[in-house]
Amino acid sequence: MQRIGVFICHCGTNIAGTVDVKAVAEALSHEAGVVFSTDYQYMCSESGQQLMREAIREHRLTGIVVGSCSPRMHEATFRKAAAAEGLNSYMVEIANLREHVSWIHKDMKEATEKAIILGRAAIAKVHLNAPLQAGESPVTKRALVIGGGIAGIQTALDIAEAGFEVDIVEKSPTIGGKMAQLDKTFPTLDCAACILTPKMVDAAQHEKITIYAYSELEAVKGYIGNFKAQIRRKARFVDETKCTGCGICTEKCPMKKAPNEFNMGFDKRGAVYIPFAQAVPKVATIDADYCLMLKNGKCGICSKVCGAGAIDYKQQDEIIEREYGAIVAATGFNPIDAKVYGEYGYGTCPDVVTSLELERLMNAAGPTNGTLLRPSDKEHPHTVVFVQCVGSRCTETDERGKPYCSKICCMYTAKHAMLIREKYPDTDVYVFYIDVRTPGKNFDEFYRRAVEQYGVHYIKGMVGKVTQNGKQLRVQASDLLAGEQLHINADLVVLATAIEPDKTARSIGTMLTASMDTNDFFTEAHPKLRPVESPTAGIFLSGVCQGPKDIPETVSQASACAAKVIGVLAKDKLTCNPCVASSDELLCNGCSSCEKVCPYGAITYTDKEFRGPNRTTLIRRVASVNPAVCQGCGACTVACPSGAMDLKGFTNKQIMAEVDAICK
Amino acid sequence: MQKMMEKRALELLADGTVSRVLGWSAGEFPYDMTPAVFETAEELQDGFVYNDFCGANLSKYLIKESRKEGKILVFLKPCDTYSFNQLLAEHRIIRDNIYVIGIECYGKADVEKLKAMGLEGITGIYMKDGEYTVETVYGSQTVKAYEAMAERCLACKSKKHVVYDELIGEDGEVVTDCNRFDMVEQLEAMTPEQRFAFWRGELSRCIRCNACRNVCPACSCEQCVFDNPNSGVAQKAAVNSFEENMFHIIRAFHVAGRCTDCGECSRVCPQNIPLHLLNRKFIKDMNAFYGEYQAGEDPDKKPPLGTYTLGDREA
Amino acid sequence: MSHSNHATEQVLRSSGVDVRKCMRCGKCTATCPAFDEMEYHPHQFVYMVEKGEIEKLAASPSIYKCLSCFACVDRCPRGVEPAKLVEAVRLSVIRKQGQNHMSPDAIPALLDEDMPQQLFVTALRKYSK
Amino acid sequence: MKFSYYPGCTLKTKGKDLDRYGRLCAEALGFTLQELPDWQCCGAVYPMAKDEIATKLSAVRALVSTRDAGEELVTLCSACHNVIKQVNNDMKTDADIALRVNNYLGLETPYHGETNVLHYLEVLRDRVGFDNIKAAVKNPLTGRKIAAYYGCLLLRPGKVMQFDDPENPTILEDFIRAIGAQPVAWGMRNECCGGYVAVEDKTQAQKRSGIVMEDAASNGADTVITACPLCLYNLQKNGGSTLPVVYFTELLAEALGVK
Amino acid sequence: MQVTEYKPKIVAFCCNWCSYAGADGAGSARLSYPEEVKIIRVPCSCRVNPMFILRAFQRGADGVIIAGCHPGDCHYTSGNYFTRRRMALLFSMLDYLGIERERTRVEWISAAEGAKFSKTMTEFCATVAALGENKRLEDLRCKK
Repeated sequence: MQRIGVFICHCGTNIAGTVDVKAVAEALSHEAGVVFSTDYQYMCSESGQQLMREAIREHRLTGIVVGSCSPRMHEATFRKAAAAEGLNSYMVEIANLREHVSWIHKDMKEATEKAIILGRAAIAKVHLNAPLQAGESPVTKRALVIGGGIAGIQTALDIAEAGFEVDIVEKSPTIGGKMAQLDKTFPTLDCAACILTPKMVDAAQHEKITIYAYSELEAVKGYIGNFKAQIRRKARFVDETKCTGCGICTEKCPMKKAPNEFNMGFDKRGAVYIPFAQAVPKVATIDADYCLMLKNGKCGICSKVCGAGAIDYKQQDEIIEREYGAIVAATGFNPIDAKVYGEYGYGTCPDVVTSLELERLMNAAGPTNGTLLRPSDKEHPHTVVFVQCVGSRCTETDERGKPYCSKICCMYTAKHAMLIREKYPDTDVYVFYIDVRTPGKNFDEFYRRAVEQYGVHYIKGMVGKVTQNGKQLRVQASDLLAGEQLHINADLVVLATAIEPDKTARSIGTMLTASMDTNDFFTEAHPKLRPVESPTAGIFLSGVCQGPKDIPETVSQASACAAKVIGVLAKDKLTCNPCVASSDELLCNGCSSCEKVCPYGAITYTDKEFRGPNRTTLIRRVASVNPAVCQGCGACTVACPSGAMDLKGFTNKQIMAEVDAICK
Repeated sequence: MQKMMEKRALELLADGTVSRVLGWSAGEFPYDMTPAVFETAEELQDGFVYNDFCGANLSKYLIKESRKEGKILVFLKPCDTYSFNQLLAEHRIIRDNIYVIGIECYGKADVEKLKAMGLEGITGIYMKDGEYTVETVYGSQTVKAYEAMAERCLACKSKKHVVYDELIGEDGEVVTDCNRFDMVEQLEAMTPEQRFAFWRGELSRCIRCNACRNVCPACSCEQCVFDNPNSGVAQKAAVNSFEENMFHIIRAFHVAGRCTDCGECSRVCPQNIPLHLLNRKFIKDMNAFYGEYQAGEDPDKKPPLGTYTLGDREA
Repeated sequence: MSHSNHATEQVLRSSGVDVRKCMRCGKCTATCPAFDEMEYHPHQFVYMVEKGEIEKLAASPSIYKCLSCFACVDRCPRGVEPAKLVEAVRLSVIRKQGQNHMSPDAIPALLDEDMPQQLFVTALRKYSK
Repeated sequence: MKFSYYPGCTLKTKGKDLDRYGRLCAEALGFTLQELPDWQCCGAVYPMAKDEIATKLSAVRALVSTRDAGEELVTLCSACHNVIKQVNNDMKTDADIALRVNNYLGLETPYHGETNVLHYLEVLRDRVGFDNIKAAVKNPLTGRKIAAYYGCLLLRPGKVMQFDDPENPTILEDFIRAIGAQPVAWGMRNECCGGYVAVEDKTQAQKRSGIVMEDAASNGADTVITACPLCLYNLQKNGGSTLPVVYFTELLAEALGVK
Repeated sequence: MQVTEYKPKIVAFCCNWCSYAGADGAGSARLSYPEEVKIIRVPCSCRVNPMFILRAFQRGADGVIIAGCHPGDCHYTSGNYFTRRRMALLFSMLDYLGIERERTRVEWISAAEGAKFSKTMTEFCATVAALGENKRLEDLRCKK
């Protein structure tokens, strides 16, 4: 039997003005288990807390009920006071007599009655309270960043600057991501390479950062503070430690038929290659799909010309294992495949390109050395048509497109249109738009400049069909404001294709037990208040893997994400919320119902031996909850048919006791 | 059929594929077919029976049986395979220790219906071409299948085996127009007062014998919440209407999304309470609200209560 | 807006189209092969049905110009299906007595010897009841 | 291989070639087209309205009798194919339409879209296989440049027809290659020729078919092929071009040496 | 003549993060609602077990309302989505058993929606009061 103390706060007249506090304290003093009951002017004050502490000592109280303001205000205060007297914090319950009683009711009699009932409910609960201990777990002071685009680089740099070790895992041979492929960046039009490559070098040179390029995440185990990751270092067939990046092998390689993915396939590269001049790490990679030596054992030229002796045709994939305290997903995006939009002629008409392809066609380091030439005949286009929202903003059931706005297309299309008009004033540029969406600092001004200063023709309407018409493209479109159907003979059509999360995101999300939405974007712990954290503790989100973003937004989110990671790594030990779920192994069926509804992946199963009848042992699969990962929502407790799963601090019996007390 | 099954079982026992056979044997009455485990060829030859009274779903017994030493052979009708799959998805049975023979089924007979037709001294039954031949001590007699078939079989949802190692007889198809929700719809069409009266009329007969729970393949908890004194809701016998309602609502809720609609609950109810109508209500609602879902059909598909979509209907 | 509520409801019901899904991109009109012949274009059908302006649409020759080619239906990113609205408005007209757009008597004059008979069938199906 | 076959009205009269060559080639390629008994005109245009029941019945009757024969239903005329396939989809997915149609027909076993509807071209692609056709060709049409005209009805609505990528189809091009000819790349192959208004508004039909024919010609085609009697008539009559328009079955017959 | 007005007993399960805070907000803004409503704090609406609801009716409640964060705003990201499914099914089942559908309700009330909290509770009370005493799920032993 608990020895319960009841403390009714007047809150000045806030409570006492409507509730007869003395009557409440008196009524509750007769409840079973209550050994002390009193009222006081301000329980939260220093002297109020003192009163409580004395009562705990004097009456050897094992449980406390405070009738006061909302627990959201002062629960922590009273818990601390109880703890100071050696009573477990979780033996304190609050009856909310202010927000839920005195402030909303006027009739003293009724308010007093309600206050007594709420007091009884709190007493009923305290009877079933058990002391709870917040657990602690150690923290490995190292972070893993998955993805080496601008998001991953920025997050890694910020974490490293705070003094913690960071590993970047990047699946391509170089870090840099999509930004490395861009020509200029909006709204300032500075060159992407000029601002990105110094950061890539910083990352490479930082003593706290290790870059595992051409590597992929293989498996992850563990929980916040204590992750164990396996990383597959794919065979480059080039010894990274020996290669100097001189590039002689790439020049001498006789097999020059591999499509150059960095240039969106507009030109070819060798079977041994360095993606681009500023690649980090700047080492060669052999593409096993094309290398003659690897395919049929004949060639070996690169090995002969390599002065450093870095070529190693026998290299194998290597799996390394590392421990981390926090993991950052920065897996980025890709444009969707525009081939599904056959009506725009992509894939059948060579002069229909995507915006990312156009970036390469305009980039000084691209296949045309920065001169805008159309792919079909390398001629300069005189009429260029941009189509916005290709695959964005589609209805949920659309099989070809995405339901969301890709967010960056309006701005980069304005940029493209502007750059073309600036470099080639003899070009007519049309942009077909549904809406022009330019929220962002200096964004709308930028778009207006494209229209007003550069004379880009913005037309409200959509393109319906693009067909090849001799050397030109016939573009059939609507001009909704003029009520016309337009037929434009264009030389180049550029599709602003929707962006989607990288294909690897889904499997990485599964490994991390980080939840994802139906579009494969990572879900944030709270859409407003915790936007850079995954609901799974210790997993953080950086960049477009969480949702479409432009570069400035990506960089700010990357830094915010770093701050959250530093917050974890800076601690030596993590305190866990003790109000977590726990499973009674004797009752658990191991049916996995709870696991399915857990947003945190906190539940795992093990086969355990149990004593059966007649001295037999039975092996049963039972659930166990990792208290460091569980956040205490309780979804599992209802999913569990056997009642094995319960939530500490809000147990089935506690809640039913409150129900009973209220309905009495 | 019985001959083929017995022959195959003997072969599998003999070649050591399995060490035990889970099948049926005659109970107190020849029409009262009871699940039984046979460990030797002799036991099998003596006791094994299969006929159209063998309605019992054997899958639940595998929770215990598949954890024992050696492999066990089990005969599963199409509807039983759904329960089997569901138990598999819930990790309740160990697949490696089980050899499943799927057996064809065209509907089991309800002995009560036969008795009501005046048949006495029933000793056996088999179906051929849409007719049951009922053997009695007074000779055999044929009855139109649909006149004597169990209600649940008349509304059979599937003649397809969703899991098996081998088949005896033919595999069928999912029955798309089984009309199994007709009665639920009729109830839904009533006024709340009529519905309340209907269910009071039914549930007030409940004697809390727990037969429904004990036979149900989804009710396989180590300890039922209603038996657990620490659960706060333990009740051994329903003392009043509330407790009757409580037990059956919570039972239906606990099996919602897991119940394969095998109909065993109603089959075994000594008070003939149509308990399957509670489960079917949940199944029908889940289909209507969240898309078609058949428990046990595809172990990889997420159950309706284990997932959600952003656009779900409001409660 | 309210004067033709009943007509609007009938068109919405008969077409099964949710006009509120339209985001006004105009792709239907951009892709429509009958644009030049139409007074009201596919996107206007969607917008005007939403506004309840069925009478205007019903009185327009546009309802006989749709080629039922389903290009607007397939290419609409929002799944709106404007062609179904055109058909529903046309039906609302020709289902009224004496409102047939084409009668069987008129057909012989339009015939030529190569014309496949499915063409008359469709013409009668589409333009009369 | 045996299929139930729905020829449709036009294939019995003006579109005899489509049918005749289709049957000859089927025989040559080893599959049988069993004409449905007592089929009725499908109506030739799919009634889009949800409250149109009567106009869907004849398609359902054909579907039901195919189901009862335990076969798949093959069509050859694009218009019939479109109507029957779309009505079948209604019966499968629109419970209200299915209920009302079933009530009206009073079938012993209600129909819910169980029948699989195939176009002749799908049989060629998915059952016979273009590689096998290639092997069976006796007179390859080498050197011929052929424009495949899909029109609307085979492809759209793509979700229902499930015939090919509605925006970038390849089935007819693959067919052309199989018979030894060279397919022409052209943009108007899946744009409407205006066939449905050829009675009511000749000018519009002329304009649309003119655009289609001109595109085929300017891309170097020597022949246009189609699976649709409506398109064939309209392109020939109203297209204002001397370019021949023929049924794909005719070319197939030629290539197989059964013409 | 003084007529004793019938007052229903209402149990409101409120999630800690949104609706309980919304109730606090109603208090801070002095937006009154009937005192028949008694709130039980749960971490998330998904903590509410159907057993708790039946228990409340057994012990004499006339109405039970569950309030949680708006869909998409759950503190635990997905809890309220599970609540929505579970309660949609449970309420439909209660209705199927002939128990008045209006005695149970789920509402999404954010921490900022004090006014909505007060309005919802007032309405719910009125609805339940109009139904009268809960007879169909009562347990006479629990009645005084």
